[in-house]
Formats: sequence, structure tokens, C-alpha cells
Amino acid sequence: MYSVILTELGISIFNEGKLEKAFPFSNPVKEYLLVKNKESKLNELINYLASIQRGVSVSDESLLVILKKYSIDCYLMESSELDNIQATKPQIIVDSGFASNLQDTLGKLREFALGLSSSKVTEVSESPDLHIIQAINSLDEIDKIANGLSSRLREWYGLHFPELDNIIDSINGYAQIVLAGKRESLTKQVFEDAGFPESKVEMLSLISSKSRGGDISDVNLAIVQSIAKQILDFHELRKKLEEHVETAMQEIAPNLSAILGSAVGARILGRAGSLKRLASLPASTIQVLGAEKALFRSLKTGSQPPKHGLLFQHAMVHAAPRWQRGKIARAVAAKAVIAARVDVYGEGLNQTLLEKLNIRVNEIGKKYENPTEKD
Amino acid sequence: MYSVILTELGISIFNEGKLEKAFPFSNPVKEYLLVKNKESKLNELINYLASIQRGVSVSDESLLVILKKYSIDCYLMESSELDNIQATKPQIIVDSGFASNLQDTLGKLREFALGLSSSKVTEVSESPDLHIIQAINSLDEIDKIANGLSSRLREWYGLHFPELDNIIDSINGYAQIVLAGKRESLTKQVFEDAGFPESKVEMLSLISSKSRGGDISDVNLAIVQSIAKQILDFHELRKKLEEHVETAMQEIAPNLSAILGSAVGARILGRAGSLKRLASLPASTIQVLGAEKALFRSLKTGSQPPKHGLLFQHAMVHAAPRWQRGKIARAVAAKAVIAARVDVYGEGLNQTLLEKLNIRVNEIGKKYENPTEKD
Amino acid sequence: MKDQIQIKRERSLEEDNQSYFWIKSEGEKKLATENLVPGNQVYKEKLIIKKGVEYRLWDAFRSKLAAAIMNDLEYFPFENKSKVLYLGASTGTTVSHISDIVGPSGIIFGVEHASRVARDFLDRVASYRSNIIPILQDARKPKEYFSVFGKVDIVYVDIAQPDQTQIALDNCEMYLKKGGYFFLVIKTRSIDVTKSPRRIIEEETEKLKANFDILQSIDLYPYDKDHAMVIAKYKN
Amino acid sequence: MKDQIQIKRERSLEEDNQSYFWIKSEGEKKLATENLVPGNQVYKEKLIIKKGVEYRLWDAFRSKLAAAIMNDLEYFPFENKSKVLYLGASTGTTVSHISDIVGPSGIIFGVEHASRVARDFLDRVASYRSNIIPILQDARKPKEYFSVFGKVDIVYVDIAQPDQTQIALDNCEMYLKKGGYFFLVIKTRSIDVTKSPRRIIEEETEKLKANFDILQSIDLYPYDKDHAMVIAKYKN
Repeated sequence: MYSVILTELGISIFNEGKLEKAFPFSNPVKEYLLVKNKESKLNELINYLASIQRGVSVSDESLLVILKKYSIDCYLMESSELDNIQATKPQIIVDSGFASNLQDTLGKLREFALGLSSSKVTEVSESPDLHIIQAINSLDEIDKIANGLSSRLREWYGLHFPELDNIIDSINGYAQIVLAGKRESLTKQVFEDAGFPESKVEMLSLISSKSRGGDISDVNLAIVQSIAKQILDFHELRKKLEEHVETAMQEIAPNLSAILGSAVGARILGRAGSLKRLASLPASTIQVLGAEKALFRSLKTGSQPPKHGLLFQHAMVHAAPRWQRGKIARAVAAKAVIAARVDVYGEGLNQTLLEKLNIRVNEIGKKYENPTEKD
Repeated sequence: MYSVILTELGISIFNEGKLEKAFPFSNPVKEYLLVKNKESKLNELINYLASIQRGVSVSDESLLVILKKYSIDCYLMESSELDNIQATKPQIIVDSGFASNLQDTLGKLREFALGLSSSKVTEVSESPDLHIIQAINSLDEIDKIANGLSSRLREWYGLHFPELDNIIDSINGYAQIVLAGKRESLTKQVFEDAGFPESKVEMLSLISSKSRGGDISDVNLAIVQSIAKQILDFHELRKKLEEHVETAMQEIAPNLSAILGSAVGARILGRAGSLKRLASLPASTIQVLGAEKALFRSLKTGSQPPKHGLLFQHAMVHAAPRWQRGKIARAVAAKAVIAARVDVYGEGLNQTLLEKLNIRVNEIGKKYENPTEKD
Repeated sequence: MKDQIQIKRERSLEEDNQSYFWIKSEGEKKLATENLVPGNQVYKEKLIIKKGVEYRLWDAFRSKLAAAIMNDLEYFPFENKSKVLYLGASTGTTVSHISDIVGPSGIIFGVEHASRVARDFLDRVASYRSNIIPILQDARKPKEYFSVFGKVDIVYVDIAQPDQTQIALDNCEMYLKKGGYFFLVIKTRSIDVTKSPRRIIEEETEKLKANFDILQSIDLYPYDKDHAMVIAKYKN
Repeated sequence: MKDQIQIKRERSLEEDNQSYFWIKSEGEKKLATENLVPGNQVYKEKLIIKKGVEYRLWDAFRSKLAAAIMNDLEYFPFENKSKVLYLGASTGTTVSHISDIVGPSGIIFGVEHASRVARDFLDRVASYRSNIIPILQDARKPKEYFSVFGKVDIVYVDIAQPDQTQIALDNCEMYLKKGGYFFLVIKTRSIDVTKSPRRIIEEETEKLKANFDILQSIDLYPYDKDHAMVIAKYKN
């Protein structure tokens, strides 16, 4: 009775419990993966088995497939035999000459495990969806940073020109004005260059001339301006990131992008961890991704469960009246999961998905035009 | 009986309840403040009162001081009379011709109040301690930003070179390496230029060559490098801010800086709101500034009160063994409040303060060399 | 006043008081005041126009007076032409609504000591509203207030100071008319964190009894934690 | 083993177990293990050298096994030469301490599916410790593990999955020796947030009773919220 045993370090042929022939791997991780992926050639092994001209039992399903491809007469081992191999694997490895003793076996198995794990990590690290997730996380971080930095800028420059804070909402507009310097230097031209409409320019000039702010020293001003400069630099970086997320999402997840938009799509992707994982989630989970805390609270205290998490950022959801949002979020989530599945299989853009979503959202809008008593 | 009444809009002389003479302010806020600060000349009023050659009652203490300076025979009104003026002030203003009717009075009083309040805001906005507080708050914000940005950078570049994260603790060192590009471009020269010691350079080269990271596309790399660039820019800005805080603190609060160091001193200043306010706080409050939450919790639940807040950042406190820290923080706080008082009066650096603190901290170190059972 | 109520009833607002209103917004009844300065927002509150009149929603999470109304305040002396001394104006959120209520013929003296918040109070509220006189002074020194004249109908106090009740009493003595109303926000944690909130309210209320009839005391939860409001009437 | 205890007693460490130690640090008794890789830190834990031997403090707020010890774990089968299957290795904090304990002749198969945490597990722990075999696989598919051989003495499971108990049982059936020990971290919130934690623990424990004797069940509070650990012994 011949048995062919796949180990991490090579393939061995035993006959009645005694080693007949061993085929060591010169690069265990690579060759083991080739077998597992059924891509190995295994010429020597095939030739040897062909020469035996007898049915052989095989310890591994992938190996079995390869051997069958080459017309070797073979079958899968019984499970009791497999259990036995699992239990005595180090001895089999030593007997096959793949390692010199049990201690050496352990070392080689560990080396193999480290190598295989590393190669998996490497493979995953290259997947484009992970890079998109990094990009959208960086983008969100930058928004947070710009807000924090802007508050500091407004507090500090506010000592000099307090009225500006209430007039200019835009982070960049404010920073651009600060870059121009002290109140005295804030000509109409400055406000115009910062892109404000004429009415606001008039108002700004007027208020600037009778501000109740104090004087600011040149040293302090210079630092405040450096902060403003950083804010503007961040704005540039943010634009780059936004375009990048857009392009990359179109490439790897065109359907998800069509349904969710590239930014929201990328954020949902980030919550799920990967496109593949997203495609496997139920729509009800996608609906509340990003609202996990509220979900737990509701389950614990019996309060209303959240109706949407990140999907609240979706234009269709947040533009809708309050009482329709939950229903629209559910519809969007349902289509998003289908979109993700289509994208996993790389089948390109499917227009009907978005059309169906639009129809559904219109239906909701009509059916629930008015809030019910409960809403 | 002549009475001289100070109003927000001018000074009036009444005789037996009838207006005798009115001296309107042309710039009410400015002139009213001059009176209150006892800096007014009031020539016309003085001449007029001198010509009367009789004792006059005066409605305001500051005005009284000015008049006495010019040898006018005058005394402060009785409080019943003052109450009466307070009650009928709008009528007095109309009677004095400072406003045309009660509605007009109200408008002018409001304008005055807005002007006076604004000028106070302006005055406060110029005080250098407020700018120091802005600088230290910006510095702390930038540290937070650099940390957040660095985490994003480590996550993203970590897909390409995961091992680097555990080897390089420094935010800047990491960013500098990222700026050099992909793993292939990371020559020993790069690591040397980033300032790492030889032993680390060797290790980095070795690990870089057998990293388990994935490939990174040029587009992704370019963005990751922009993030690294921002981190390095922030580092420059941070240095500027640090130097600025140092210089400014030496200038306005040399004693506080000597006791606390300029950064901790500035943070304590920020918590207190201003140097003046800091100088008025009890040492026990300064000891726990920055630990307000812990303080409230302890008072509410009866748990241990905090032994230090921001002062934990003080070298003497955090370098000390745990059981000495509370006592040292108390000693530092006691000296800090004295230092702040000396600084408010602008009396320059007082060396003995720091010497005394050193002596006290040495005493604590000796007396409490070992923890007691309770500690 | 009666007329005014009548007119507003015709606008079919569900008010139960002539000074503030209940307005239906997104399916909920919300508190609001009629905007004295149409178009002007103070704290990003929602503006709602009904039958040509603009109302500002009054957020009970942002204004303790609104919180008191939500929690069944029984006395509401603020009305057209009221004269109010308000200590602790802060950035002016509540002051702005009182300004709506007392209208162009009313007057509010808004006292605030901290210049950072006073700046916002001036920028966002006092500059736009002709019935507000801003006073940048320490409430501990009522004699130094400028531009306050006569007695006021209501003293409203919201300052987080351990001795807030004494400060408030000093101000009342000087500026509150006999029979006038006194609103005191008690920040229970500011006075003494070791005592229970209920005990603090009782103790503070006790200090008022010599000169005031206590009308009501309201816990502001859930709009505000560790805060209560006491409403009292100055004895004649 | 007795010898070893004796020797360590001479070092005057206050251990009550041969596998982990109580070390006095800053006036407090703290849990520690003897560092298998001297000088090597895993999660910035403190290293302490006493009488020439280096110990790593074992933080109960970071490791649930340490939390269980703090909360009076009665059974501690991890010892020199133990063979362990650990599901949910995460970044390897707990694994590293078990690695200290089982020593160079012990072995730990550390299974982790998520590649991001597995990366840290490899970088910080598995690369440095010769007794760890890292397995990047889904714990739901125990047949696909590579490099596990024979039966193990202990199966330790800390995976946040709704069906974690079933996954754990499948793994035990395949890899745990008869009479071996089973440590199951129950994340009460992961299974069903609507049920009370106590009930969840009871229900999950019930599932084990066919094949296991339940030895102890420990609430990990305050070190970990909403977590418990069940210790059981595989029936012969």
C-alpha cells in the first residue's frame, strides 16, 4: 500500500509504513503554496508514481487533484489515516530526511509558518482596497486636523480681529485673510482675492476698520501666519487625496461608487475592512456601519436602534425628511451590498443598480410623504 | 447747594435741583475713562467751580479726587442722593442737554456701553500673556496633530514596510525615511542622514531587504510622501513656537519660568487665564490645575484627590518617586504662586525663589526616602 | 397684551404664553421667540417664518431659562417692556431670547466679566440688539456698573461662583425693585462638590428667605446636569 | 518542577505558582513572567531584573489571562513544556507571556485571521520566540491549519465571534487531548447584546457540558468590561 504524504517541507511516498521515496522542497513556502493552489508540476513525483503502476492513497485534496490531472491512479486517505499523519508529522518529516531530528523539525516548521504567514501579509498589503482605506482615513484625519488648527488660528488672530470669526465660516478663506497680515493690510483686494463676493468684501472692509481687536506684535503675527500657511497646504493635500480616492474607487469598486459615491463608499469599505468582507455583510449591518455605539446602547437599554451610521452622509439619506431617512438608508444599503459583490467579481459598472435605487427612493418619497403619528 | 454729577455723556452742575451748567463729553468713552482713571484736566469745569466759591457735593469718587487736586472745596454726596441720581439718570442726562429725550438717552447710553466694553476687550487682547497662552495651546495642538498624522503615515507606509513601525519611535525619523521613497531606495545613506546611529542603520538595512511588506504604487507613495512632508513642516513650526514661548515667558514671567520652566509655566498660565488671575489663585488650586475632572470625581465619590495636574509635567515632580510627587507638586505650586505675584509687579528675576524650592525638594527627598505603608 | 395674544392665536401658533411660543418643526413642538432682529441668528439656531413673522427656535440644551420652561416653570415675568439685570451674560444665548421677549421698549443690562466670552456677546448679540446694554464688569462690584439706571423688574443670575448667592443678593439689593422677580441658576458643583445637589439647593434657598418668597425650584435635568433654577419674589 | 520552585524561592520572589511571579515594583505587588527573550519588550511592559533574571510585568488590563489570575483563577495548567493551541492571537500580548511560561521546550500554535493584527503578532512576538508557530488562518476552518501536529494540552480561545463557542468546540475536538484544559474568553457583547451577561455565560457554558467539566467561570471586571473567562476540562 503506497501512500503519498504532503508535508510543509516536501512530499514523501511511504509503503507499508516505510519511506519509499522523498521529494524535499527547496523553497518550502513557495512550493507548498503551488501544491495548495493546484499549480505544481511535480514532474519527478509524477514520474515516480507512474512507474509504480499501482493505486496510491494521498494525504491532501489539492495534491490529489494534481495527480489525477496526470492520470495517476489515486484516492484520498481515510480520515483515521489522516489523523495518524497529523499526530506523527514531525516523525514523518524526520523519516523523510526533511529534517535531522525532532528539534530540527520544529525549527523548520516554525520557519515555514513564519514564511507562509509573512507571504500572506505581503499579499494582503498590496490589495488596492487597503490603500483606498488608508487614503480615506488620511483624508478624514486631515479634515479633523484642519478643524483643530483653524480653531487655534481663529482664537489667536481673533485677539487682533475678533469680528472675523463670525463673518468667515470657510477655513481656507479665514486662513487666506490671515496670510495677508494685520488689519491695516486687509485691503479690499485681499478679500476679493480670497474669493469673497462683493457684498461681503464691503462688509469686511467696514468691520476691519472699526474692529475691537488689539494690536498684534510682528513676532506673534509671523507665527500665526505660519499656522495659516499650514492650513492652506493641508487644503492642497486634501484635494489630492480626494481625487485619488475618487480615481481608485472607480477602478476597484465602480458599482459601489455609483451607489454610495466614492467618499462614502471608501468610508464604508474602511469600516468593513476590505471589499471582499463588505460583500459578505448583511445589508442591515451596512445600514448601521459607523453607528456601532448607538446600536449597542439601543440593544442594552431598549432605546430606538440607529437608522443609519455612515450612510447618513449619503446625499439621498441626509437630503430626505427625517422620517424617511431610515427607509432610504435601508434601500441604499441593500443596493450597496449587491454593488460590492459585483465589484468583487470585477464585472464592471452595472447601470441598472443605480436606476433601481433611484426608483426605490422615489417610491419611499411618495409613500411616506408625511410623517406618521409615530414619527 | 451745588452738586456736580458725572454721567456717561458729560458732567453737569445742578443747583437746588436745577441745571446750572453742563459740560458734555465730545468723546464719551475716552473722556469718561480719563475721569475714572483720575487723569482728566477738566479745565472748564474747574474754572467754573472755582468761580462759584462754594462747597460742592460730587457724585463720583474719582471726580472728587481730581477736583480736590485743583483745590476745589468739595465732598462726596450722601448715598441717598446717589441713589436718587442712579434712579433718575436718564432724566438728568436729558435735563443736561446731553440727549434730546429719554429714547435718545437710552440709545446714547447703549452706544457708550458698547464703546466702553469694546475698548476693554481691545485692551485685554493686547496683553502679552494672552498671546503666550495662544502660542502654548497651538504648540499642544500641533503635537496632537503630529501624532495623529504620524499614525496615519505608519498605517499606510506600513503596508509597504511594516517592520519599520516597531523600530523607529521618532515621528520625524519615520517621516524622513518615508520621504526617501520605497524600500528599494532606502540606502544606508538615507538612514544615516535621518540621524540614526550605526547599529540601527545596519539593522534597518537588513530588515528593509527582507520586509514582509507589499509593493506600493507610485501614486500612493507620492501621497504618503506628501503626508510625511507635512509632518516635517510641522516639526519646524513647532520649534518656532517653542522658542517663541520660551522668549516671551522670559520677558513677561521670568520668575514663573524659573520655577516651572517656560512650557509648563505657559500651560499653567493658560489654565488660569492670565498672569494676574494666576497670581490670585491659592497654591492648592495651582497644584491640581489640569486635573479638574479627577478632582470632581474624588469629591463626588470620596476617592483619592489628585496630587498633581499639569504639574506632573514638571521635571522635579515626574522624576521623583511616586510617593513623593504630591509633596513636591505642593512645594512647586506654592513657589509658583509667589513667582506669579512677583511677575505681575514686574520686578525682574528673583533668584532666591528657585533656590528655596531646590532646598525644599531636597528635604522632601530625604525625609520621604522610602514609601510609608500607606503609600 | 390681550390684543397681541389674540393676533398671535390667529396665526395658529400653539402658544400658552404671550412671551414665547410653541412651534411645530419636523413633527415636534419646539420652543421659540419672535426674532427682534429678523434674519439674525445668534447661535446657529433655526429660524422659522410663519405667516410673515420670523421665530427663532430656543434650544433648552443651550439655554437654562428654556430648560426651566421645558421643566414646567410656573412663573414667567419676562414680557414686553420688562427691564432686566442679567448677571453672567456669557456669549449671550439666553440674553438674546430675553431680548426678543422684552422687545424694543424693554431693556436688558447684561453683565459679563470674562473678556473672551464678552467678545462674542458683543459681536453676536449686543451689537445687533438695541435693548441690550453690555456691561463688562465684575458682578461682585455692582457699584461699578456703568449705565444702569433705576430699578429693574427682574434680576437673572447665572454665574459659576462659590459665593454666587451672596453676589446675587448684593445686586438685588441695589437694583431689584420691591416685588420684582429673581431667577437664580444654582450650579451645584461650583459651590461645594462634596454635598448632594438637593442639599445645596436647600441651603442656598435658605439664604434667600429673609428677603424673598421662594416661588419654585426646578431641576434642569436632562437639559443641564448638576444645575437647578430657583425663582423667587422680592418682598415688599 | 519542585526544584525550580525551590530555586526561585531562594531568589525571594513572592511567587505562589511556578509559572508566574509576583514582583514588588514601586511598592505594589505585580504579576510577571520570566522573559524568554531577555531585553525584548512586546507591548512596552516594564522589564525588571532581580538576581540576574529578567522578568516582564504582565498587565491585567492588557491581557485577559492575567486578569483572570488577578480575579482568583484556580486552575493554571500552563507550565514548562506545555503545548498550546491559541485561537485569536491578536497582536500577541497574552501569547508572549504564555511563551515565557511554556519555555523553549513548549510550543504554542497561534492562530489569527486578521492580517493587520497578525502583522504585529509576527513583528513583535512570533519572530522573536522560538516556541511560537504563527498560523494565519480562519479559526472556523481548523482543518486548514498548517504545521499543527499532535494533540495539545490546552486550547485557549479569545475570538470575538457570535458563534465563538461552536468554533472553539470544533477546534477542541480536532486538537485537544483528552483530559486537556480549555480556556474560553466570552465576550458577552459579541454574542447577543440583548441578553444579560450572566445569562450569556450560563448559556454558553451549557453548550460545553456534554464534553467538558466546567471548573470555574470568572468575571474579568474591572480589567475588562463585558468579558468573562470559562475554564473547563475535556472529559476522558
